[in-house]
Amino acid sequence: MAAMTMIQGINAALHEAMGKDGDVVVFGEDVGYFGGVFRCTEGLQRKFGRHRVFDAPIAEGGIVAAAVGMGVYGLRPVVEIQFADYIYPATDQLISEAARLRYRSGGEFTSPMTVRAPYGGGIFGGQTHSQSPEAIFTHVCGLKTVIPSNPYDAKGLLLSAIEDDDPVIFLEPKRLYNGPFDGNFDAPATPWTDHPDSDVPDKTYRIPLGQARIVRPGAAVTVLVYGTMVHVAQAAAAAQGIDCEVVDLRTLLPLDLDTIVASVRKTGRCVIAHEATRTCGFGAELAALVQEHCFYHLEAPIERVTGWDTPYPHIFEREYFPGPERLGAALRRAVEGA
Amino acid sequence: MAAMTMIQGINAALHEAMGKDGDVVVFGEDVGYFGGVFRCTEGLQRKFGRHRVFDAPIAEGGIVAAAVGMGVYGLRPVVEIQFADYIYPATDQLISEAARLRYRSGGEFTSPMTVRAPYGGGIFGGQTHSQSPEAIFTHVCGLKTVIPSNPYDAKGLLLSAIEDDDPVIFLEPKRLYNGPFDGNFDAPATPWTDHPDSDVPDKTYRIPLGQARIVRPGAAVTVLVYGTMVHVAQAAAAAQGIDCEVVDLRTLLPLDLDTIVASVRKTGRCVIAHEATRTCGFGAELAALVQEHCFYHLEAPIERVTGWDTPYPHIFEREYFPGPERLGAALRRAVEGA
Amino acid sequence: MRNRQPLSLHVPEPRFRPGEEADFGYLNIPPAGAARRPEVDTPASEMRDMCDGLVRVLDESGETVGPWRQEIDPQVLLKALRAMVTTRAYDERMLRAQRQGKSSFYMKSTGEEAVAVAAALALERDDMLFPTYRQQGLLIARDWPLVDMMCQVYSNTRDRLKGRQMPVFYSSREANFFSISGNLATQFSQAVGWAMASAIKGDDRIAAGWIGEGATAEADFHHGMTFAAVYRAPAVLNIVNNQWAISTTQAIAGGEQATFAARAIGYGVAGLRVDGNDFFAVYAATRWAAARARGNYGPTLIELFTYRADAHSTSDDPSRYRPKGEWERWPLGDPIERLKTHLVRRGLWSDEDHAKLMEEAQTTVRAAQQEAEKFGTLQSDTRLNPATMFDDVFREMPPHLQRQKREAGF
Amino acid sequence: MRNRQPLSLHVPEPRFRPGEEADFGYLNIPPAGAARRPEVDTPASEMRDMCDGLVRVLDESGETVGPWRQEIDPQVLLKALRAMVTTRAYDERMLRAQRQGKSSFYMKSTGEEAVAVAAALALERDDMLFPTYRQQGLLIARDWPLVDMMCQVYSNTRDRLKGRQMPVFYSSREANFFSISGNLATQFSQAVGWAMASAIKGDDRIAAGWIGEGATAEADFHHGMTFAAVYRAPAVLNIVNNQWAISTTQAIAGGEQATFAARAIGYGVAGLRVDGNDFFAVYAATRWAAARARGNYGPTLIELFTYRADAHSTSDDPSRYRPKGEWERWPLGDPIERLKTHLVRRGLWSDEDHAKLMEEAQTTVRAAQQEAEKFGTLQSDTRLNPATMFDDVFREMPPHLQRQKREAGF
Ligand SMILES: Cc1ncc(C[n+]2csc(CCOP(=O)(O)OP(=O)(O)O)c2C)c(N)n1
Ligand SMILES: Cc1ncc(C[n+]2csc(CCOP(=O)(O)OP(=O)(O)O)c2C)c(N)n1
Ligand SMILES: [Mg+2]
Ligand SMILES: [Mg+2]
Repeated sequence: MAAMTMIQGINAALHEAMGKDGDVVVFGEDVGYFGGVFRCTEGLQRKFGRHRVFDAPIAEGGIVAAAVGMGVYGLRPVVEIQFADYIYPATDQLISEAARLRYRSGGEFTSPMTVRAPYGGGIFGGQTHSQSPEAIFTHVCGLKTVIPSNPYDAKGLLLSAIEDDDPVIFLEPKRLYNGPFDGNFDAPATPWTDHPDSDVPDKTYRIPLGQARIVRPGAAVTVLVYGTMVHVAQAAAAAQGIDCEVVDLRTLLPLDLDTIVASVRKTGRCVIAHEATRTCGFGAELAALVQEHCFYHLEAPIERVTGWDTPYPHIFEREYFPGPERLGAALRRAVEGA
Repeated sequence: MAAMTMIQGINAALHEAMGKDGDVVVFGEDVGYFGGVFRCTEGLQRKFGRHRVFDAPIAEGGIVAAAVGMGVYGLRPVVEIQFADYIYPATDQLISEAARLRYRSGGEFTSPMTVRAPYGGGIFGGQTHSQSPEAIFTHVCGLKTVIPSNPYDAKGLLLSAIEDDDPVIFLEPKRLYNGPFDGNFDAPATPWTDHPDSDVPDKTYRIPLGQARIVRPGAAVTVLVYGTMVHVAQAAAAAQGIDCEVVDLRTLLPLDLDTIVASVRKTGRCVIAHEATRTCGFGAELAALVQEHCFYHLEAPIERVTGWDTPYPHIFEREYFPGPERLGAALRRAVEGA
Repeated sequence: MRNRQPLSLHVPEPRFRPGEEADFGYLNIPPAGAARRPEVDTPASEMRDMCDGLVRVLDESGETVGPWRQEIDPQVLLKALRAMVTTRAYDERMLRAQRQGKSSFYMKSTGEEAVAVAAALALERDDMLFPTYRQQGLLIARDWPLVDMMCQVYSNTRDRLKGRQMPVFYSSREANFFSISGNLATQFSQAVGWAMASAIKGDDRIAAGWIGEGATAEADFHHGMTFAAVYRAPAVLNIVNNQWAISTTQAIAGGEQATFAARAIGYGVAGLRVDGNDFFAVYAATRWAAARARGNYGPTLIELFTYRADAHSTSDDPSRYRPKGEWERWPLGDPIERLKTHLVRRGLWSDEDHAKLMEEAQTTVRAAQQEAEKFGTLQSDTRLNPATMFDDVFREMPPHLQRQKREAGF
Repeated sequence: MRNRQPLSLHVPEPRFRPGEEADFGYLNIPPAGAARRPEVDTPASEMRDMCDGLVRVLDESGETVGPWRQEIDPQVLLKALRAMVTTRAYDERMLRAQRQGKSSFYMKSTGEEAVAVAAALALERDDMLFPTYRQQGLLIARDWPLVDMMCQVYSNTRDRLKGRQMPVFYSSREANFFSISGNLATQFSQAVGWAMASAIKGDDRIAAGWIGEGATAEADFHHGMTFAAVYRAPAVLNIVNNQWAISTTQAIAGGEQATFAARAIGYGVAGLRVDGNDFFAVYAATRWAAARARGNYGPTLIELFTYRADAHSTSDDPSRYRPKGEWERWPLGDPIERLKTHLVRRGLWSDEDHAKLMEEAQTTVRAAQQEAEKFGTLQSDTRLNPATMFDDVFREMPPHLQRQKREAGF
C-alpha cells in the first residue's frame, strides 16, 4: 500500500501488465527513454527493453495502425497518444479498423489494444491541449471508453483495459495527474497523498470495466460524472449542502445503467456534468437514457452542466470550465424543480 | 420547374453555384471527367473546365486540407467524399482545422468549405458504404451539419451551404438519390417524379440553414427526423393512423429548436428516429434538449428509434434499418404512454 | 520582382478517353532481362535505379532471361498456371452470379492474376497476407476452398463472416489472409505492425501487404512506409499499379512525376519496379524481398506494373471514362498467356493441355458453385439468423446490446 | 525453407545520451561550395543528388563560395542580421517573461533563426506563409510589430487572437502569416491547397510551408507532397530538421535511412538539402525554389539541416534525454555568428557594430515589452472580456451559443 499520484498509479499498472504478460508492448511519442511528457511510462524501457517500449514517429494514425497489426499477430499493444486532442489523425484506424475488426472477420481477428491519452483542461493548454473527445468514441460501436478519477481506479481500470480483448480508449484527466482538482482555481493545489483514493496496493487488482461507483451516497439528487468532474461534483455538493448522490461512471461504454437508474429512481432528480462541449456530448446520451428509464420517477428536468460549445479558450479556462458554481446552480435548480 | 431526382437537384445546385461565383471549385475522387460515382458532379468539368472541377488523389485528409488552404486564399471549395464512411481520414483537418480556424485566428482566417458525402444504408453497401456519422460532426463546435430529404431541399440547402462562410458537412441520403424510400423493402421502387418535392425550380432559391420543416402537421405525437427517415416517418404515421407531427430537421446544427419545442409542447409526446447507431447518436442530443425544454409538457418518455449499435451488416439491412414497423411501435408506445 | 507571369494549375489527364484509340507506345518498357539483380542485403541507397527500371524475366518469345531468371520447379509453374486460370474462371463465374442477382456485388482481378498467384507461391504458407479486394488469387493459390469463398460472396448460411461483409471482403485466419477492409489502404500500415510484432517476438514469419496505386495517396501508405523504414520491419510491401483507380488515372496518384516504386527511395527503403504480368518476375522479386526481410535487412516496396483489364467492380462502367480495347493493346500482355507460352515452349505444356485446364477450371468452379449454392445465395429464403447481427461487436455482449437484441425481437 | 534465423526489431537511438560526450564527427558535412546549382527548370528526376548533398555557401572563414553564392545587397544582409539578433533577443526576453509567470508557455527558435529570416527575405511580402511555432523569425523579418507578438504571448487585452490561443501560436493576415495550429503538420498540406488556389486563379503569389522533421511522419506531409506533385503546386515546402522532436531523435522519423530531402524523390518533386545555419544557403535555396514555383515548374522540398539549440518549450527539460553542450559542438555553428563573421570579413561590420546591435535589440525588445505590458500579462487583473469567448465559433452566433452565452451570465 503506497500513496500514489495518478501518474504513479498508471505507471504501476503498466509495469505490472508488462511484467505479467510478455505480449504487452508500449509505444508512442516520447514514451521510451524519456518516459513520456507526463512521465507515465517512466522506467518501462529500462526495465523491459527497447523492443517492448519504444518511441514512435509522430503519426497517431500510424501508431494505432501498427497496434492493430500487432494485435492481429497476438500482442497486446498499449499505445499513448500524447494529448487526446491529437487522436483525430487516428480516427480512421480506430473507427474503421480496431472497432470493426472482430465483427467484420466473424470473430477471427481482434484488436486487443489500449489507447491511453491525457484529456481535459485546466492547465492553460488552450484548445489543442484541453479537449475531451470521449463522445466521439462512445458513439462508435466496438470501442470501450474508460475514464478514471483517482489513482486507485486508474491502476485497477488500466489493468482491466489492457487485459480486455477489445479496443479500449483510456482517457486520463491530466488535471488530476498530480493531485485532485475540484474546480476551485484559487485554492492551493492539494497533493494526492491527502486523498483516500491515493492508497494504491502494490499487489495486482482489477476494477471491472462497466461498473460505476457511488462516491457519495445521497437522497436529494443524482449527479452523473466521470474524471475531473467527480471531484467538482463533491465540492459542489458540499458547498451547496445538498444531499447529492454522486456517481462516478468510470466506464462510459459499456455503461453501468443499472446503478444510474436505481439512483435516479431513488432521488427523482438528475444532474449530469462533463467538461466536453455540450451538443452531442456524452451527457446527451445519459440524459436520453435517464428519461427513457426513469421518466415516471423524474420530478425535474435533467440538467446538463458542461463545457461550452466553443473551442477551449486558453485565457478563459475558468469561465469555460464547468466548476462548482455552475454545477451548484444546476443542483439547486434540480432539487427545487417541480 | 422540372421534376428532378435528388442527384439532379444537387447537380443543379452545383451548376448554379459555379456559374454564379467563379471562386467556387469542385474536387474529389472521380468527380471530374466521370462526374462522380453517383453522377452528382456530372457535366461540371465540361462546363467549367478542369481547373475548377477535377479528380483528387484518394486522400480524404488531403482533400479537406487542400480545401482549407483554398478557403484561406479566398476560394469556396465544394469537395465530395465518395462515401461518408470514408470521411474519417479527414477528421483531423475537419475538427482541428476547418472547424477551429475562424476562432483561433480571431476571425482573420475562415474556412468556407462544403463537404458533400452520401450517407446511410439500404443499398447492400455493408458496413463501409452505409454509415451515418452525423453525430460525430454535430459534436464539433464550428461545423454545421445539413441533411436534405428531397430534391427541392437538396438544391436549396446546398446553395445555402456553399454560400455559407463556415464549413458545412452536407450529408446526402444515398437511398433517396433516385427515389423516395419509406423503409418498405418489398414495395416497388418509386421515382421522384411522383413526389411533390421533386419539383425543382430552375431559378435560384435558397433554404436557410437552421430551419426545420413540418412535413406533416399533427397533434398526437411529434416525430423528429431527417434524411431518409423523413419518408419512413410519414409511412409509419399513415400505417398506424396516428396523427403525427413529422418534423424534418433539415439542418442538425444549427438546430431549429423553436420549431421542435413548439411542436412537443403541443403534442406532449416525442419520437426521434435516425439510421445512425443509437448511443451518442444525434437522437441523444434531441432527447436531452426536448426534456430540458418541454419537461413539464411531456406525457410519455421520449422514444428513440435508431440503427442498432453494431456495424451496418450487409445481409441484415432490413433488420438493421429503423423501418416503419419499429417506428410505428414506438409511435404507439408514445401515444399510449401515461 | 513584379510583373510576374500568371500561374496555372496542372491537372493530369489520362492519355486516352472514350472514342480515342489507346496507344501505349509512350511507355518505355525495358526489354526482359535488362534489369540488374542486387544482392538481397544491398543498402537501399545503392539500388535506387531499380525503382525506375522494370524487372522482367519472360521475354516476348516466352524465354526466361536475365539475372532475375531462376529455376522454378515445373510443378510450381503448373500449379501457378492452374491457380491463375482458376482465378479467372472464378471471377467470370462470380460476375455472372452477381448479374443473376445471387450476390450484391463483385470485383474481378482479370489481368492481375500473376500479381497475387506469384506472390502466394513465393511466400511461405505461414507468412501473413494483408491484401486488397483484388488479390483473390492469393487464396486460390493457397488452395483455399472456392466453396468457402463463394459462400462469402453469396452471404449464405455458410458465410464464415456471418453475412456482415460485402462480397469479396474475404477473411481467413487459417490461410493467414487478413480480413479485407472496405476502407482503402488501412491494411498497408497494419501489415507493418504485424511484421514489427513478428520481429519483437523473434519469430521468423514475415508480412506482406498490398495496396492499389490510387490508394497510395492515403495516410496509411505513408505511415506504413515510415514505420517499416524506421524499425526495418520484415515486410514485403506491394503497390499494384493497374493504371486506374475507378475512373481516375494513376497520374492523379502521382504516377506522372515518378514511378510508384520510387516512393521507396524517399524512405530509404529498397524498391523494385516489376512487370506485374510476368509470373517469373513477380515470383523472383517477391522471393528477393522475402529473403531480404528474413535476413533482417528490412522491408521492400514492390511496384507491380499491370493493367486493370475489366471494370473496377460490378457498380462500374469503364466505357464512360476509358477507350474500349485498352487491355488488348496493353504492351505487357496477359499473364496467363505469357506463362502458358513459356511452358509450351519448354515442352511442359500444350494447347491441348491448356484447353483441358480451362475446361477443368470451369468444371471445378461450377462444381464449387453448385456446392456453395446448397447453402443459399443472396436471393434464398433460408438465410443466416439475423440474431447473430448483435454478436462479435465485443467479445462479450454488453448490456446495451443485449437490450437492443431483445428490442429487435431476438 | 525452414530453420530460418529469428527476426529482431530495429529501434533507432540517438548517438548520445545524458552523461555522454556528443561528437558529431560521424556526420559527413560536405564543404561549402561543393553542391552544384541546377537550373530552376531542371526536371526533379535530374537533380536527385541534391537531396543527399548539402547546399552550403558560407565557409568556415566566412567567405561565400560555390555556385549557390549570389550577390545580396548589403542592406539586406544587415537587415537579416538585425532580424536574427532581434529574434534571439525576443526569445530570451519572452522566456524570461514566462519564467516570471507573465505567460503560460513559450517556445524559442534559438539556433534556427536563419531558417526563418532568410526565407522571409527571399520570398515576396505577398507570398503566403504557413509556418510552425518555431518560425517567429518570419514575422520579425517582415517587420511585424514585436508588441503585437508579445500581446499574443501575454494573452492580454490587445491580443488579436482574443486570448484563445496558447502563446506563440501567432496569426496575421496582414503579414500573410497563417494561423499557427497546435496540431502538427496540418499547415503543410494547407499550404499546398493555397498554392493550388493561386494557380487556379492565375495569380502570381506562391505559398511557403514549414514542418518539423518529426512531424513529417504525419499524414499531412504525405498529402501535401502528393497534391503538390500531382498539380505542380507553386509552393516552397520546408522541412526543418533540427535533429529533435521533443525527446525523440530524428532517426525515429526516418532520418537514419535517408535524408528528409530525399522524400522529394519519391514524389518526383525537386528536393534540396541545405545548411540551415547558413543564411546565404537558405536564402539562395529559397530564391531558387520560389523562382521554380513562379515559373510554373512546380514545388520544391527543402530540408533545412539545423539543430534545436534550446529546450523544445518551457515545458521541456532536454537534460533528461540529450547531453549538455551538444549545441556548442554542432558542426554547422551559430547562424548569427556565421553571418556576422562574413560581414566583418567584408568590412561591412565590426565587433563594435555587433555589440551595438545586440544592445539595440535588447533595447527594442525591452521597449516593446514595456509597451505590451501596458495591455497586461497573464497575471493582470485587467483581462479580455470573457464574453468574447462565444464569438467567432461561427460567423453569426447560432441560437444555442446565444443561449449558452446567457447561461454563462453574459
Ligand atoms: C478511404 C476510402 N476512400 C475511398 C474509397 C472508394 N474507393 C473504393 S475502390 C477505389 C479506387 C481504388 O483504386 P486503387 O487503389 O488503384 O485500387 P484498384 O481498385 O485499382 O485495385 C475508391 C476510390 C474507399 N473504399 N476507401
Ligand atoms: C498531431 C500532433 N501530435 C503530437 C503533438 C505533440 N507535439 C508537439 S511538438 C512535438 C514535436 C515536434 O517535433 P518536430 O516536428 O521535429 O518540430 P520541432 O519541435 O523540432 O520544431 C510533438 C510530438 C502535436 N502538437 N500534434
Ligand atoms: Mg488501381
Ligand atoms: Mg524537430
